[in-house]
Amino acid sequence: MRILEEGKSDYFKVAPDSYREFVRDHKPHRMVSKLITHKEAVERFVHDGDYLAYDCNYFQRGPSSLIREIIRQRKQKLWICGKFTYVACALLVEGGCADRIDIGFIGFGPWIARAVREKKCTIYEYSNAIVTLRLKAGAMGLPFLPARSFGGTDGFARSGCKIVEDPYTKKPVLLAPALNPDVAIIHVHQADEYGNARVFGTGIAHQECALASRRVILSAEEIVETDELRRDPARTSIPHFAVDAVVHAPFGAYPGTVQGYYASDPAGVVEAMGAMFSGDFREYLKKHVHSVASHEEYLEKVVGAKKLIEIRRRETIREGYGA
Amino acid sequence: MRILEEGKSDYFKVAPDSYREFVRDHKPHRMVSKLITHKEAVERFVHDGDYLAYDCNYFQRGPSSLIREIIRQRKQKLWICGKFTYVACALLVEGGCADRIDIGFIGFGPWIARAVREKKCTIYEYSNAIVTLRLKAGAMGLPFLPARSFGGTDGFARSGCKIVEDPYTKKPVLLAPALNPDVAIIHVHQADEYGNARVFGTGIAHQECALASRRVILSAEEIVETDELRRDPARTSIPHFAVDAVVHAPFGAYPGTVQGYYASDPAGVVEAMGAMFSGDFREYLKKHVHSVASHEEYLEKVVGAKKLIEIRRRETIREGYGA
Amino acid sequence: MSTPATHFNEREFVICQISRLVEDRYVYWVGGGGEPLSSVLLAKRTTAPNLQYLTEDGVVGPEALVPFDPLMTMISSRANYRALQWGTMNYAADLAHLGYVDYGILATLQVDRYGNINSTVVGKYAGGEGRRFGGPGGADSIAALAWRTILVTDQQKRKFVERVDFISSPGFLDGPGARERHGLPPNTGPWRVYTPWAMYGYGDDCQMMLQAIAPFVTVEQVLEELSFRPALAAKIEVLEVPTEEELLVLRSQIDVGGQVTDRGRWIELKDGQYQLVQA
Amino acid sequence: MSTPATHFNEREFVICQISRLVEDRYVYWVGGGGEPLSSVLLAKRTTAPNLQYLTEDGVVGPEALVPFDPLMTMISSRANYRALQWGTMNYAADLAHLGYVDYGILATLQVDRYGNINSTVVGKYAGGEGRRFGGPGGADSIAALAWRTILVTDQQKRKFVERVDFISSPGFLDGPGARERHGLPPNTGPWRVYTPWAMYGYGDDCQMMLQAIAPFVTVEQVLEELSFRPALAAKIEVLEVPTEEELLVLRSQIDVGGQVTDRGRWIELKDGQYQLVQA
Repeated sequence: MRILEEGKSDYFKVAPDSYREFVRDHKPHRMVSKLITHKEAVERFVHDGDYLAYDCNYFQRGPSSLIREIIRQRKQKLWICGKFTYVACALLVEGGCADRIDIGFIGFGPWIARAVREKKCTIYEYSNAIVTLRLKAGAMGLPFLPARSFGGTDGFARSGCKIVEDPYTKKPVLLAPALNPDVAIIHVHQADEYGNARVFGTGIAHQECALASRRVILSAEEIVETDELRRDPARTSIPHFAVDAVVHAPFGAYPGTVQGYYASDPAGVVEAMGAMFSGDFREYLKKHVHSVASHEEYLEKVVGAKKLIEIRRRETIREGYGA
Repeated sequence: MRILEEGKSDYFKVAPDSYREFVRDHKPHRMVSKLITHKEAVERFVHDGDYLAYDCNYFQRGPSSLIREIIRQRKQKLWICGKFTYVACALLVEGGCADRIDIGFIGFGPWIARAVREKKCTIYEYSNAIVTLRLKAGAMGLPFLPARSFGGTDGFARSGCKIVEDPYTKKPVLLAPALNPDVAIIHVHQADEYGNARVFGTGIAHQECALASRRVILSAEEIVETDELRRDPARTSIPHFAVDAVVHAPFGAYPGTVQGYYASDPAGVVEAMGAMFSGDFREYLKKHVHSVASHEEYLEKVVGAKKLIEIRRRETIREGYGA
Repeated sequence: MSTPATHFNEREFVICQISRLVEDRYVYWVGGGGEPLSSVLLAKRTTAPNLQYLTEDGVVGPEALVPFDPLMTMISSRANYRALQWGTMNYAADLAHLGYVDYGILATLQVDRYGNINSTVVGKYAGGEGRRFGGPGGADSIAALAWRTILVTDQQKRKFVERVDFISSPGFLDGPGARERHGLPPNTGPWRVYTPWAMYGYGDDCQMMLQAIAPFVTVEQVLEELSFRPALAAKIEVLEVPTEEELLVLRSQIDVGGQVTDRGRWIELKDGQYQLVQA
Repeated sequence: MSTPATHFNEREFVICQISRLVEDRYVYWVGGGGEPLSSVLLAKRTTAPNLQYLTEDGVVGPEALVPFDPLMTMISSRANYRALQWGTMNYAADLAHLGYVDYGILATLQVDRYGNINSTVVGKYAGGEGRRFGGPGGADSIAALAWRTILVTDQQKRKFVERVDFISSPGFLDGPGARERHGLPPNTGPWRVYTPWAMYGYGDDCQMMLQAIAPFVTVEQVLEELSFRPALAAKIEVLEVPTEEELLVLRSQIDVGGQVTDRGRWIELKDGQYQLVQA
């Protein structure tokens, strides 16, 4: 099985054996309550220098309240998994938290070229599908997975992927290195206090993200009884033993949507996109992150009850989003 | 990426490119009705010499009525995917239909040694997990998937697996060749006439089996409206475009159970296991297969309404087995 | 039921072109929104009611409720309404690997003679000097794995270049056999490129060929807006304008807020001729 | 709450031994049924109520309703009742690959000095001459991927052999480092072997060591029933007999029909000594 081509970039180290040991020694195999605040969860489980994965994005069932908390706590030197993203990467880089991005898709604008030019940020090139496949490899405990895309691109040369001769067909096939993030933040519809969680509707890679990551923080719209989850075990997307912290975060995806629960806030979306396209996040971060001490205060003072009621009203579809 | 060790057995050819072409040219991309009888489905879609995969087994939500129909039609020279199996392989070999088995686990007894000794049957050695992983590779359109089991066993030497040097960790890692069966038979709780189908509860590899196989016959306990499926799209386990035939098969898993719908028939299970352990299937096949012309006649004359009512009554759990 | 329209814009023109390619019997993979999704939604409401499409978040065959909120083309209840199946991104990639995606439809920033797609950087990559864009996103897998890729872009010299500044998603790379050498499945690749002014196909040499133009431009005008000279088909066809019926559906049901179509110049029928309205 | 029983059989004895190893805080993967599942179900009803186990069909943490119908230990509603999560076989394998399976518990047909497991053929493989069994089933992945594997078998000479006739599932293969050389994850492997008469562990040389015996047999009797001589621990412990409380749960809740335990010889307390009842 010859290596035919290799990407030349640095990539987050592939280490399934050490991940297995981490799982054995540090994952909470026992059912213990993990219900804590945003503040405590980010303090305890997000460390400077971590590789951070978030599932979905700031506008679509993403862990927006946890992203704001990470910026609020001024975490630093994060390496982020920038797939399927409009503004999350921009906020984390401009908020001073992240200096490396594996790119699938990110919302652009002048901020990104500036960050690269000023050497505030290093970019590694992938695609949404390849980054997500890397998480899948990480979630299967494997060092790599094959794929039949991404070869031949200029991104390939700036990635950690390789093309090898498939020992079965003798044809070239791409290998994507596994990704086991230090920490993942994932927003879910429902979780129990132990971290058994349900995501309704389509998604990017919530299960892969949880199983692949050393530390996992869930933010949940609703905290439900374990017995409620046991009534319909096929709905459980994430098992408790993958999870370190459960944060109750109603409207945690604001200004984004949580399918079946509330719509996005178009004004809030436009405000964030505007900051990104102008390349100036100072006002946005001040208002939406630093002006308040917590998600609860943010909902109370910045968003307001009227808006919350409005976005809930504007989500008029329930089918498929309840157990 | 050096090849360190290779299994020396023949294995079903790995050909993702030709599978892709088959999908393009022969899979029913359009929504068309596929509701036909057991007889027609097996006549049209199971060919002598095929590689056949069945999901689950003769006792546990398996396509038992389709297995009986295959034997009834005296299909020949099938190569079967013998994972997680008590009697299905035995019935297919002793029924004269199969002459090759990839083994994960099969119910044994004198029949198997005799079949091998008499050269009626060739065995290829895998494990349940490796055979199922091979289906997963086939369902992902890839030539192989890595795994960290099976190496070092005597089965490995009699398989199509290889051990290579992982180009990332430089450690040995096993590769399992993809499996794209010619035909799959899968029993599901619910399907619409197009083949969109729901399986409730745990399973072996129904989705992988459907996506990996060139031709797919579903047998379904219930035929439901497409609109019913659209109410809860997360419950759809198999999409219509993978499916060639839908057979309405109430009690299709008899004498086995369909979780949430009916219990197994212990007497029926013992009768089949008894035939297997005695190594004499003549009576069993005569009574359960050849004495009747169809599944409907089988339920009417051999099983009987009283038994059907009894096994339905004995399944007293519903939670999780309805949408 | 087919009345040629007399007043429409460039964006509407191109959406209607692509919509007409879309048939009931195929499975499509559509990019994040914009013209590709509008084309498919239009076809589903006009010529191809049973058409099914996939999106990157693993939704199979939805009966989408339009209009969507801004950016809410995936992982949202209206976009994913009453689907046949809901999955995830890796599931969508599996289906694409398997060959279920007959057509991928992609809006692109920059394209070259071989159909290679740039959505990463215009200008120099190193040191962040060029103008940076979002990266391949889901386009890389569509371009690699769909049997036929349909590209949509604007007819502008800076968008049609001899060689893209960065191959984000693969076209034919540098010619016949190159895709296969880099691990992509055979018999795949760019099939059509649509702009509001023209339609291109590909010859056996994997190079772009002008096949048709809009009735409101000339071949010369089109060629002016490429920075390389494509092959020319033996006969350059003229594309048919949108019908009133298509435009009615597009404007009243699909792009009510004008999020997709409210760009580009207007065309009108004047003196028996379709003409670009001068701004 | 702990009264030593005075009358029990070999099968009950071994189930109670394993059950006591099982703690609340770990995740287990259990073989298809028999002693392994009975041990776990017993622990869950006695010492470890919050214990969670996985099975091959991807069920996570069920509150199984016992008894089961014959063979209905997986993909059945009673076995999978009120689980935390339902998955599939590949999902179970993923969790095992990830290192979530602290203990795998396996009943085996034949085992050797290095803990290699044979469930394929006793006798000659070629030509179908040996006696053929079912193959590794799910045991191969448990033996490869669980951190610690607990084996259960009978104390019979033909079951404890110098080298198994066929390695269906890996023990330590042929000694230190062999598992890793064949692609298995490090620091895994056989941990205990239990029979109704004895318990074995493994030394650094990866070879079986007799560590404890049942109170109704002698070391000599045990060694008679191996076809190789294992290492002996410096001090051979004596295993504690089942308690009345364990037996009550086992007999009245778990194995009511005697499907698992209705084999093997009986033991009784007689003249202050536990003794095998002569048949």
